[in-house]
Amino acid sequence: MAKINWFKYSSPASFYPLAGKVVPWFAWLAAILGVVGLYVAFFEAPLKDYQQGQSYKIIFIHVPTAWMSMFIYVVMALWAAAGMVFNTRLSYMMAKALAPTGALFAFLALWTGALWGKPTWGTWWVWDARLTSELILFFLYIGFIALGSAIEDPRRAARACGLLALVGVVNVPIIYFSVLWWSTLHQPPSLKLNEATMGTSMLVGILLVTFSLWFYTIAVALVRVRGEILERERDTSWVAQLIHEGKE
Amino acid sequence: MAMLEVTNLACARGDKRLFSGLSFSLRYGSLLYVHGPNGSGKTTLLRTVCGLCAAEDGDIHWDNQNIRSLGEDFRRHVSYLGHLNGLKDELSGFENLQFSTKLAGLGVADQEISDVLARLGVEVCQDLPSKVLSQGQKKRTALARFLLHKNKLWILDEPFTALDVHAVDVLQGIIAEHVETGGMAMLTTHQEVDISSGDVKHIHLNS
Amino acid sequence: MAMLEVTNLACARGDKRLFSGLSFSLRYGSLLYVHGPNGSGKTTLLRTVCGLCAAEDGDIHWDNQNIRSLGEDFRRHVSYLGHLNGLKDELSGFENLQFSTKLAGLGVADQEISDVLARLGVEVCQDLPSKVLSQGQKKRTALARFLLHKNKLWILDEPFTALDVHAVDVLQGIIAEHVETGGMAMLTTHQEVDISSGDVKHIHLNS
Amino acid sequence: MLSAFRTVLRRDLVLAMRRRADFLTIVFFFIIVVSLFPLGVGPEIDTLRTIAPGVVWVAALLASMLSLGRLFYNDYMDGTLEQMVLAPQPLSVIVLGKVLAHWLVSGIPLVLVAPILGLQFDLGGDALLVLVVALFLGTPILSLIGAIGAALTLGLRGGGVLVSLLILPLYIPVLVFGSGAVEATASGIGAQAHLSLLGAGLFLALVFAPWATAAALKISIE
Amino acid sequence: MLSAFRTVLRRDLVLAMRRRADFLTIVFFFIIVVSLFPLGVGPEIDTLRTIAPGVVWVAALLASMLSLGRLFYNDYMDGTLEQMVLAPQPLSVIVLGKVLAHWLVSGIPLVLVAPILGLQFDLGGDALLVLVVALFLGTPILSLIGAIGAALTLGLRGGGVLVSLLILPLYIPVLVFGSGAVEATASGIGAQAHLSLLGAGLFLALVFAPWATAAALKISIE
Ligand code: HEM
Ligand SMILES: Nc1ncnc2c1ncn2[C@@H]1O[C@H](COP(=O)(O)OP(=O)(O)OP(=O)(O)O)[C@@H](O)[C@H]1O
Ligand SMILES: Nc1ncnc2c1ncn2[C@@H]1O[C@H](COP(=O)(O)OP(=O)(O)OP(=O)(O)O)[C@@H](O)[C@H]1O
Ligand SMILES: [Mg+2]
Ligand SMILES: [Mg+2]
Repeated sequence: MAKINWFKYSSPASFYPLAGKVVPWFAWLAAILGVVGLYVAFFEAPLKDYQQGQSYKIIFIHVPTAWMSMFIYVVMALWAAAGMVFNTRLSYMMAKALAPTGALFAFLALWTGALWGKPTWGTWWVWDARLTSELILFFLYIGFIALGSAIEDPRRAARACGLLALVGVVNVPIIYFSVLWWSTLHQPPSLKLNEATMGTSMLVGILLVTFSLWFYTIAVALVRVRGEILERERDTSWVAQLIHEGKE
Repeated sequence: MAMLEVTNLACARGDKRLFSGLSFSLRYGSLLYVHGPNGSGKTTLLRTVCGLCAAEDGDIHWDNQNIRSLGEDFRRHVSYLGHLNGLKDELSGFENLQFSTKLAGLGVADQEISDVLARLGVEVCQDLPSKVLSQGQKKRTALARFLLHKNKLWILDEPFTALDVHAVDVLQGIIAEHVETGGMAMLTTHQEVDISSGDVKHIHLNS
Repeated sequence: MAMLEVTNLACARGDKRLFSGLSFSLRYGSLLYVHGPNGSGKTTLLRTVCGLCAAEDGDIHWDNQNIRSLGEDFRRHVSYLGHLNGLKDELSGFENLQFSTKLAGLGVADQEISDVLARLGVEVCQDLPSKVLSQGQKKRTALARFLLHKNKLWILDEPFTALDVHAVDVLQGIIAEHVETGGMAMLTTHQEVDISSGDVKHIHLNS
Repeated sequence: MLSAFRTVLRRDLVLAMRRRADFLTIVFFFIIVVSLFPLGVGPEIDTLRTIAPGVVWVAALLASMLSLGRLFYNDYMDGTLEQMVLAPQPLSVIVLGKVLAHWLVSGIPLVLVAPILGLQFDLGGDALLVLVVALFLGTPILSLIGAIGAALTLGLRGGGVLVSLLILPLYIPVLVFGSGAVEATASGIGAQAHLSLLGAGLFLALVFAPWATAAALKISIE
Repeated sequence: MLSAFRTVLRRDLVLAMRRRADFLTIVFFFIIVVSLFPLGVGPEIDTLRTIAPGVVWVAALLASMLSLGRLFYNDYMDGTLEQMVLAPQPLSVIVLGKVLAHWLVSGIPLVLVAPILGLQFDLGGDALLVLVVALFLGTPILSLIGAIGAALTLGLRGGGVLVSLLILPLYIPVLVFGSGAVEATASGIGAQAHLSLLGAGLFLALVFAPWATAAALKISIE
């Protein structure tokens, strides 16, 4: 039963309406969780961190975006692998649709981190292992997007990007550990991540925002995939019918 | 018994569907002309048959097996010449052919290569680097590969362009001989040629 | 009164002398066929006449002045099509032609470009990037330039390759018309064509 | 003449927009090369601050050289260069149009991201300002000189590497004055002299480079 | 299979000899990039000694990336790649032959000139030895990974820069361990661990890269 459904919905024609139906749900979930999460962040969490002042509230954006940026890359590679194994067009579209959001989160993590670094560390940037590997992750996303947009034929673009995502995901842990090691050999003496223990309300806030971003990602990816499906299948009968019915 | 069997083939470039529902089969000793105006998808069809392009839909079988799953065992039987000649500029025609036969795992004597080059009227490329050859001389050298590999299925995309009148005659003779001795050939051309040996078929795209 | 006057021309590629002592002249309303087997130096001759290659010896005069010293004033009158089409892959055929006419300093209306494209049967390239066109469609788009620039001297190196039968007819008509209305053309081809309007001359290289 | 210049400039900008990825990639290349250094050299901020101007400039040199290698290449391969040489317009004007278009889409973005990279290396405000001004004066020189190299190596195999061999030595004065300007500010001497020299260099390059490039193109196309 | 490997290897070596200039230029590129640094950074020998391993490695990365960008390009343009894909041999074996040939003519020379460059930066004898060993283990990894990038970007405009965007981030572990090895020796820790990691990396790359490259080539050629 489940198997039949899987293959049914992996065809663009039946995926398109399904995605259309679920997108609003994910969007609403994202919005609600986001509002609640930020409420917790700004009104429930301890008003002042004695060492850092108000600036520490950046954590509620910083940590979720950093987590999501790493998580999305893995999901992207999984979709690419599924595309290679099952040869479904939809998988490649999903991988491609996730990349811009991943890049956005990686950028936000870098940016909020830098904003936060100035008041706490007194500098925008240090060449610390975690920071550096986040930067490299951002480059990997950009590479993925650049390759996709440099290839005109959509089929070829999808497969090339899929392969790149797989190669990248093998390398991400290698990069992570190499950089970790590199930095511990030359740990900068004065600057260290401030390891303040988190209160529960903080943790709740961070988790809420993370889930909100998660649903946001799903919603946005589905919208992108829908657009892509329409563009690629615009000559097929079901799209023609869709337009005819005035649903779009 | 058909060797090459194409069923219900559909090809697209970008988002344009070029043809669909194309079926034909080729057996030993037959020749297939692919006709069609500019842009009708002849090149695309030829590349798809030899496995360089992916089809949108449909199957291509060789000896009742899918060519994708056959892989090397299919490629072993095919020679293809497209719009590019496949010659390295820095190597002489002779060296190019040496490389190509070795890569195919064939042991071909140097003398045989020289003979084929002479038959095609390009002795000149025995020493000259391919780079400085004229268009027609390059094409002839590329065609020499077909005579050396002795594969079953020849796929030729506009092989007569750039050839002078004499060379066109020679090539027609070569193709006719190949088909008569039990080979198969698929070709496109906009020029008037007539090779009528063997079992001749025609496909018209976009007609 | 000869417009283009070639005297005692000698050309070489690498260390091979292709031809020497070649003299001919072209006047208004005349057509020159350059014949010769593959590798006889036809392409080299055409490129030398339009100034892309340097001659080994001899002079090329336009209106009694050396084309080297004329420079732009000679180039203003020449259209050349070689083995390359001169189209930017990313631009549509239409945009390519717009660019090329503007660069020549001509003010050509968009409508005129569309008309010419339609006449050559490549309306399709109005929007598609040139990259995805088939060989024949690219060639046609490149030929549209000749109709838009309206230059005196047309130099065409194997313009009929890659064209389908219909397009070959159209192009023959276009060249004939150009010559009849007082233009000049120089062309090479290995295909059988017959354009017999105006004053037709032949040159045989290597014969 | 002016119209030929404008036509070429517009065409190249349109093409750049069509293949936006190309030009964004140059900027990212610049960013990545700069970021490689801390990984190779180690994270001590004092060392990094010292080498920052040199690193940024070397990266700019490499980015400019890499992207210039293909300035005429595509036009050469598809035959449009042949057509431009045959056009009834001075070739040097056409060249200038192409170089300007190239600098607008690939040089300017480098100038704009440089301050962010400088921040990562902990450069001070004054030094950052001088870095930007020096890059603004220096990158067009790189484009103009690079065009000569690109024209000379056109159609040669392995052109990419050969071009670097030809033009990197010519880039050296730009490198010396450009990074010198930043270092001079950092050590409180003032960058006036270095910047004026860069300005003079720009003027010279503007006058001679298009002409030399046009000559090189004519040779390469034969 | 072995014969296909040998045939390709021999062909590429012959081609490299015919266009010797290409490969000499890679070495010169490497030398020039390394020599630019003292010009950009200033002549203090202590700074220079600290940054030497990093600079040499970054230059090796760039040289390898530059030359790899065109590993398949010529074969693609003249149609020989098409013929290789159609050959009745596993494509990954052909790829391995090409990569090995490339490393022999462009990687080995880098390894050989590196000590001379290291001397210019006043590196000690031990450090020089480790530098050579690390380059010997590291440059083939660079070639293998770079081949994937080259195959993916084949025939794309602006490929030269795009390829760098794709593969430079993947090169980072090699850079970190490679320059780390030299620094570790310089600071007396011993380079054993770094070198073993490079060796392991080489093994991994040998197993996976040819396969990924072959897949990428098939995609690109369509
Ligand atoms: C540009 C600068 C920065 C970048 C790129 C960055 C990157 C990251 C990344 C990738 C993570 C997730 C790591 C993981 O879960 O393993 C993270 C988590 C975190 N970051 Fe940052 N960061 C930056 C600056 C800062 C600053 C300035 C602070 C505070 C002083 C900070 C505090 C934290 C905290 C508290 C976490 C959560 C730690 C945990 O979950 O274990 N970050 N950051
Ligand atoms: N991305 C795309 N979008 C739309 N159409 C495309 C795209 N790519 C290719 N095409 C079209 O596909 C066709 C390619 O056909 P192909 O090259 O197989 O033609 P052909 O029959 O070999 O023509 P010729 O005789 O001119 O060589 C052309 O009509 C081209 O315009
Ligand atoms: N470096 C060189 N050394 C020796 N011969 C050379 C060299 N460069 C070119 N040639 C020869 O010069 C001739 C080039 O001729 P060209 O390209 O003008 O021929 P063509 O008449 O246009 O031929 P085709 O009909 O095949 O297009 C060829 O015979 C080629 O072998
Ligand atoms: Mg075709
Ligand atoms: Mg010719």
